Amino acid sequence: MKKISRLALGLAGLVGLAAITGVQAEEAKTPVAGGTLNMIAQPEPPILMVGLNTQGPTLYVGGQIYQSLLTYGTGLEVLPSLAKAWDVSEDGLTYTFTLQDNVKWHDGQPFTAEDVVFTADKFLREAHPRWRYIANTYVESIASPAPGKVVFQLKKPFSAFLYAFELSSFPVVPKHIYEGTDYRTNPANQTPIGTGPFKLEEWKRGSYIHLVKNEDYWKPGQPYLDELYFRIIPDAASRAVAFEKGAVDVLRGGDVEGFAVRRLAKLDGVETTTAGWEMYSPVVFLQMNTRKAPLDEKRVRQAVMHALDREFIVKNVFFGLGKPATSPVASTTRFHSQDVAAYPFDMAKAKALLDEAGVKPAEHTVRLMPIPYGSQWDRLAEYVKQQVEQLGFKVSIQGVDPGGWSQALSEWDFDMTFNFTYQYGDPALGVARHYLSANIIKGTPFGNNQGYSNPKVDELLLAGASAVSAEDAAKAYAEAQKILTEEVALGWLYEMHNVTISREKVRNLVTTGIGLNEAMDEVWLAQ
Amino acid sequence: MDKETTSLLRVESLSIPLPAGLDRTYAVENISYELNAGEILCVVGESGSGKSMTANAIMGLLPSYLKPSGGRIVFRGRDLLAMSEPELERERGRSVAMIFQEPLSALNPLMKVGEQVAEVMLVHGEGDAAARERRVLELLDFVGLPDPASLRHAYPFRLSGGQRQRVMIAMALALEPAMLIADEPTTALDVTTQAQILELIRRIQAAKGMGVMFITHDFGVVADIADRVVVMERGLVVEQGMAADVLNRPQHPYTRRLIAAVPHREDGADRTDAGGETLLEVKQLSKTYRSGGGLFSKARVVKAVDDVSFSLRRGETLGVVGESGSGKSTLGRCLLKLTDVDGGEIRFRGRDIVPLSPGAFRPMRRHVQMIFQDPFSSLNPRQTIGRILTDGPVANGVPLAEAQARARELLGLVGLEPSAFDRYPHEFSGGQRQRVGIARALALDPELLVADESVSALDVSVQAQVLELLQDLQRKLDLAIIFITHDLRVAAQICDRVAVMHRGAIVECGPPAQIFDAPRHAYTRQLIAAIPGLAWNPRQAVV
Amino acid sequence: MTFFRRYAQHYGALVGLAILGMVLLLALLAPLIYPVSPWQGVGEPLLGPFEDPAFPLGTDMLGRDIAAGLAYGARVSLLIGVVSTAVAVVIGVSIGALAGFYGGRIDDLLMRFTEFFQTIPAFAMAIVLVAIFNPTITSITLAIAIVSWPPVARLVRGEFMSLRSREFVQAAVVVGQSGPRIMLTQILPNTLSPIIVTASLMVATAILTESSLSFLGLGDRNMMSWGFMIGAARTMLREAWWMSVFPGVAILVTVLAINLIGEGLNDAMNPHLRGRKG
Amino acid sequence: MRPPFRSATAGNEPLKTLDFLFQRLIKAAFVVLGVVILNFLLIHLAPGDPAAVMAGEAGAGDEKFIAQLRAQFGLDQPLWWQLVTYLGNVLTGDLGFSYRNNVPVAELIMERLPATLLLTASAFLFSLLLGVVLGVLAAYKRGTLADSLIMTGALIFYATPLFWVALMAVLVFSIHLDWLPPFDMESIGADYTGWARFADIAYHLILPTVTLGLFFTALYTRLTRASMLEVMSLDFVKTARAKGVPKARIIRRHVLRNAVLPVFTFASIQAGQLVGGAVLTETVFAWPGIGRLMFDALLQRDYPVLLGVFLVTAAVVVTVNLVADLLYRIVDPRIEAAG
Repeated sequence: MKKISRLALGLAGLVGLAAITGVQAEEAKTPVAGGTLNMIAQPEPPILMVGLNTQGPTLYVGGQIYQSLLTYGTGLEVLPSLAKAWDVSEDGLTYTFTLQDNVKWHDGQPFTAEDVVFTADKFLREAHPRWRYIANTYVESIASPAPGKVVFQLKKPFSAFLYAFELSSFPVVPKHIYEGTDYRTNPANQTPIGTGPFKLEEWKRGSYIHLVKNEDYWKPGQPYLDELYFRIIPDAASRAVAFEKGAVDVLRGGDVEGFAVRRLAKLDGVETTTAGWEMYSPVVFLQMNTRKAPLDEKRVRQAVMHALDREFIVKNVFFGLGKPATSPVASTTRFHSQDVAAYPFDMAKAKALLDEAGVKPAEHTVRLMPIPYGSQWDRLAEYVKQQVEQLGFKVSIQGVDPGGWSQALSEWDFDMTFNFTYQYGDPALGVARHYLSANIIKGTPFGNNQGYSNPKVDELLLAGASAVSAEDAAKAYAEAQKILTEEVALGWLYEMHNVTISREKVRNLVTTGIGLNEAMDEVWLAQ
Repeated sequence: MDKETTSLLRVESLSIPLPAGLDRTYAVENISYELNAGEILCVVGESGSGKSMTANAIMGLLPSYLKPSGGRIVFRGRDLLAMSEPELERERGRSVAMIFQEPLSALNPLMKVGEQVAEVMLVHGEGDAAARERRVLELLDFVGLPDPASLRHAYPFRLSGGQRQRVMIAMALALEPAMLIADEPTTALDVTTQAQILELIRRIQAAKGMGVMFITHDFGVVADIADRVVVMERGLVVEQGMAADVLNRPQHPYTRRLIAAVPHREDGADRTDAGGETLLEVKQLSKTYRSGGGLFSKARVVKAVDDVSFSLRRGETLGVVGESGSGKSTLGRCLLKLTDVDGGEIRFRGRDIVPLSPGAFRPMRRHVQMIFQDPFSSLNPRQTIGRILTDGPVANGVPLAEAQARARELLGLVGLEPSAFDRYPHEFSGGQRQRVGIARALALDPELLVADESVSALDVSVQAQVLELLQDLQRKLDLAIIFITHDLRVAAQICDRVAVMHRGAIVECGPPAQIFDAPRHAYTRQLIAAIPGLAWNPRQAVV
Repeated sequence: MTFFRRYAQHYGALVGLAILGMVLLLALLAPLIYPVSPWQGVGEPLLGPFEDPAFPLGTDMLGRDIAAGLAYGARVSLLIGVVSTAVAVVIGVSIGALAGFYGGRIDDLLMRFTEFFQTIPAFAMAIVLVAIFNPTITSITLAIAIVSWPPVARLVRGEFMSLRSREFVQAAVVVGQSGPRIMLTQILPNTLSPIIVTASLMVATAILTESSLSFLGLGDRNMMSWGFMIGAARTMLREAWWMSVFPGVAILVTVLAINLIGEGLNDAMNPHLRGRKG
Repeated sequence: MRPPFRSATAGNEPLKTLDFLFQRLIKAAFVVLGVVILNFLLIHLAPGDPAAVMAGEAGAGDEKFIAQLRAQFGLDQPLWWQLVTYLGNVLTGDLGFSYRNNVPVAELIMERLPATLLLTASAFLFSLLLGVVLGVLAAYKRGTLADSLIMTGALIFYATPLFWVALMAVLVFSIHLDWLPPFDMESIGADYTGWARFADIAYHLILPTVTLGLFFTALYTRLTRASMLEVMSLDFVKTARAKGVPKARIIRRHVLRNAVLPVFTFASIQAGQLVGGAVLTETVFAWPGIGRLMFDALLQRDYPVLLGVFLVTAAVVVTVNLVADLLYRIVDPRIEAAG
């Protein structure tokens, strides 16, 4: 196996976090087997079957049980997982994967190419919305011409296709368990069977999820750890205490609130890193419903952008854990462009834009629906309300719970709300979905819910996705970014920096661009 | 005569001040009397006379806000007021015992009666457990309780009022105290039970030679048991002396007034020709109460009114007499349709009102009115007297101004000042309130009045005035009155006819002379025999 | 002795009245003392108490004045407390009065209905109502009212049952007054004292409930309330204690004051208890 | 003839108890049914479509997917039919399937119920015992410094928000003093058994119990004191004094039982309210109980779980009240005869 060197992102410097860099290279000599790693699953996942649920905690825990064909480095380089090698034809239409040998499912059955074909052609096509879109749009056929080989034949080139085999997009599921069953109600969902380094031992709901070492794991001598505990601690302050008291060894980004991160990072024997989120690179945005007056007016949206001090947001609302976003494509991923419309904090300009548009803000009451993911998001809403009210609008915050938020957004019943998007390594996978007019559909909170529609943008995004060469893709995406920012399709606020906090004794914790979702087969505990 | 040897208890110039802000400064003021061994001393007075206060002072049971300011209470040569609490505790129960008015609330509801009796001995370190148990059986038997062996394991709520009072007496007797204080011990009891308890007290007093201080408001009771009498009025002792003297030759005007007011059958006062046409006819009326019961156990069925028939003419007064639980009040409620009726007819002016719906009966209500028992709860404390008197007429369609004018008129009729119109009930005394209650009933110009124990809660002097008022009004207004009472003496004094009720049925009905002089039913005889002070005729006292 | 003199004898009740008076004054004068919205950041974020004399109680993470928050929060807490109690009292009195006055089947029916509400833990029910109907000041007030009325209904029912058999009520029946009229003019005025005492304690409970809801994130996001301030500050409890301590103390003191007033009212309205207190 | 007195054995009291039990069971079942129907209607009439929420959580979903979810959970049926089906299932012990967790609701609840029962029961006992002891002490020492201190403390805790106490308790006892664990029900991964496990759980139980119980302790202290003072003013206490019974014995033998009974009754009625408080306590202390389960289910619009929790809570509350009533009949002899 090729060792992956950590990529330290200088972003951490913004908050004075000590990113762990090459320091470990000298210490990380010989891994020691044994030990228990304590983590937190927050919120408690509803299910561990990654194919049916792709929420953060499901991936975090399920990533130790299920694996995908490929994984990605912190620089988004494509790396092997269940596929040890891959080959792309010149025309970009045929993708051939060679699978690892001697892989077994947790129930002892051998892992074969048939499992992959079943996963791609049947299971995920039915159960996984993002894969369904890719499969139905681009894939002609999926087949296994020989044992250990899987071939995807595409209808047309898709530049992002190699990025579609990450854990959350393409977890491989066992055919012998799911074929011919109702996937959602299959009892095996409660006793997940994967190929990963750890197996589910016990799930005490409301309390903890206990995983134990998979003795038959396909990487010889691995994993090093004996047991993993994912604790359920519903209160953020309690989670911070849990880490301090040594009850847990690892905090994932979002486990504790920004303010606590600062404090915990300063403790002795604690390491922090912002690495391990490159694949996702979440970007937070203000979603303004372009169907509703006055937000249907481009200049109003521009005015709002000028009224928001994004430096202030990063510094005071999120305690420095991020950096202002300037474009729909995160600066950490491919095809990010700097040549975009910029919106510096400028109240005078904002008011001027309103005057220019002839909008009388006092006549409008704007509903602002905060995303119910914790107190920092509430603060964000309060800040935005405060700023937008200074423009003269009346802003009313609608408190909602996750169910209510998800529904209101899915039904387009909102004026303004917040959301964030995962990039999934390529704009075609994580970014384009928010802007394509074809994606103006009800029923999901992660589509083009604001109703933004521009044929030119549609064209550019599709061109980028189908480009065979990276240069062509970059060009199309750069132009799309320019238009999107100028029209304020979404109000990009900032790029989230998720900080992983861990004890020093935990080695090799973050090794890839999917961070803690990566199978922890290389993690070991120093004595 | 050497007082120190014969007197058991001497109260000397005792004064107990009341907290500031009340209508008088002393609960009792400078009172003196004594109790000799082996006699029954009755302390008699109306409510608020301070008669119970001295008893509590003797026992050291005054509430914390009342402290004697002067005087002594000398018991067997020692001043009780000067004793410390532990010293008093040793005396209480051992040498002085006390029984109270309400036998139910005076017993601990969660402790078996035997245990409560034994406790007296226990806390005074008397005997061992077995000896105490024997003594309890003995005592329960002595006070005339049935089946002591199982009764001592019963809780107080299972006992009747009389039985509870017997338990209290047994408790008081446990250590054979030299003195027994009985604070209105029979007031809450029925007349027949009262007679038994009085008999018991007399018997034990004689047997044990105790000094008994008996507090009562009833001169009939005094006549029955007292050796000597102390009369109290508003915290002062106004007269004391031998029972025969005080009863028959009262000296103080207050005592005279009280004795004059004691109800008694006026000889030869029966009005046989009373009334005219028949106003009310009740036929085979019955009312049954059911309680409890279910799938597994039988319901308790009580026939409160059982096949009752009678009739009443205009201008006539019918007395309904009975003990508690006899159904006399239920009968009254039935007549006013305050409760459902199970069977029979109530013909008012020839029309049966039983089948009428509440709505259909409401217009007729004005013809049948009621005077209630408790002058304190029968007037809405949040309404002025004027409002109370006009509510009825207004509800019956009389214009407000007219109703108000009539109300002022009525106030004069019942002997109240016109200024009462704008005042609230709490500003009036019990007797005055009862007058308001009468005025309220009259405001609707009724033809029939039902008076349910309407004078029972009043002090005897007030009682006499109200009875006089009622009789006076009846004559003026040609009213028919149904007078419900437990007190045969009152019924005898004012009724044209008396019906005796027992367990829901009228066992006997007739003019007072017949009922008193030739009772036919055994129960009637029992009832008459139990009248306190039967042998004493207050009308013959030198008043 | 008059009601007021009896009340004034209760030392704690006077203190309670004084405190509540101050809180009320603060609530009323909030817009005068702090003309800027309490949501507006006005200073450096996270100033400690007395770090800047302009913000004696410090500022929060967005630079909002804690003192201004307290003043405006008093309005919300008192408003929700009083209005929800008023609604609960109206519901409770109606149901309790009907059940207690008419008895029988109506009583059975209404009391079973009341039991449905009493069996579900009040706070759990409030959470569900607020969450399902989205947290706004109206839904919070109504939710608190809906979970608070059953004790009132039971109290009023008991009072009505006992008063119904009182002679002055019988007298009203006898003189021909109609049922509803008797309930309104004869019985209800006589149940007011226990209702007022209960209501005063319910205001206190309602304030606590509102703060607990806010703590769980179920407060009205447009209303600055004490519970909201604690909820927002609690994750920073250890870093910025003043953000949660001051609103916490505000709740404690206000609820305490109202409880004291309730006790004083109880003693003053039930004169038979007189002499018990030292 | 009337029996000399109403003897305990002569009447049909045992049958009365049976009747009582029977009537109370029917009533209890009726109340639980009512609670279920009430909540069912409330939840289903409220805005918020569980299918849309589920679809949203699944990451995406088109109309077809939502329709499929609706059909799968029977949400496409008319409301009354859903109610009838639900009630029918409940009667057979089937509480439905969690929308979100894909497990039977009964399983989910049974897994979490013991923790809540443990927490609420210990908080109940703690608050009742301490409250009664303090209340009795305050009444006994009325007017002294001890009385003032106890009652001031009670007044303060009666006015302090529960969550606030919880936060402060963690801050002081777990973080600064490091005496008690701030969360969890037991040491996870320690695999204690027998007494060691019992001790471990008890150790973890202390903070949540005290926090949850403090408000109720304050309440019961106040109630007990008031009740004691009231009973002390009753006639039979005067009788006891007239018998020469010393004060301490009067309190112990006469006042205590009479005074504490109503407090116990009130407490048993209030027992259900502890579950409401448990939502807060379980949140702060990461206690794996149904309070938290309810809150999570609510936020995720997982209606079968929400309904199930209410059903179970109502059943538990009703059972507690029933048991309390039965005990009361044993402790207070008057009740039995009153029927």
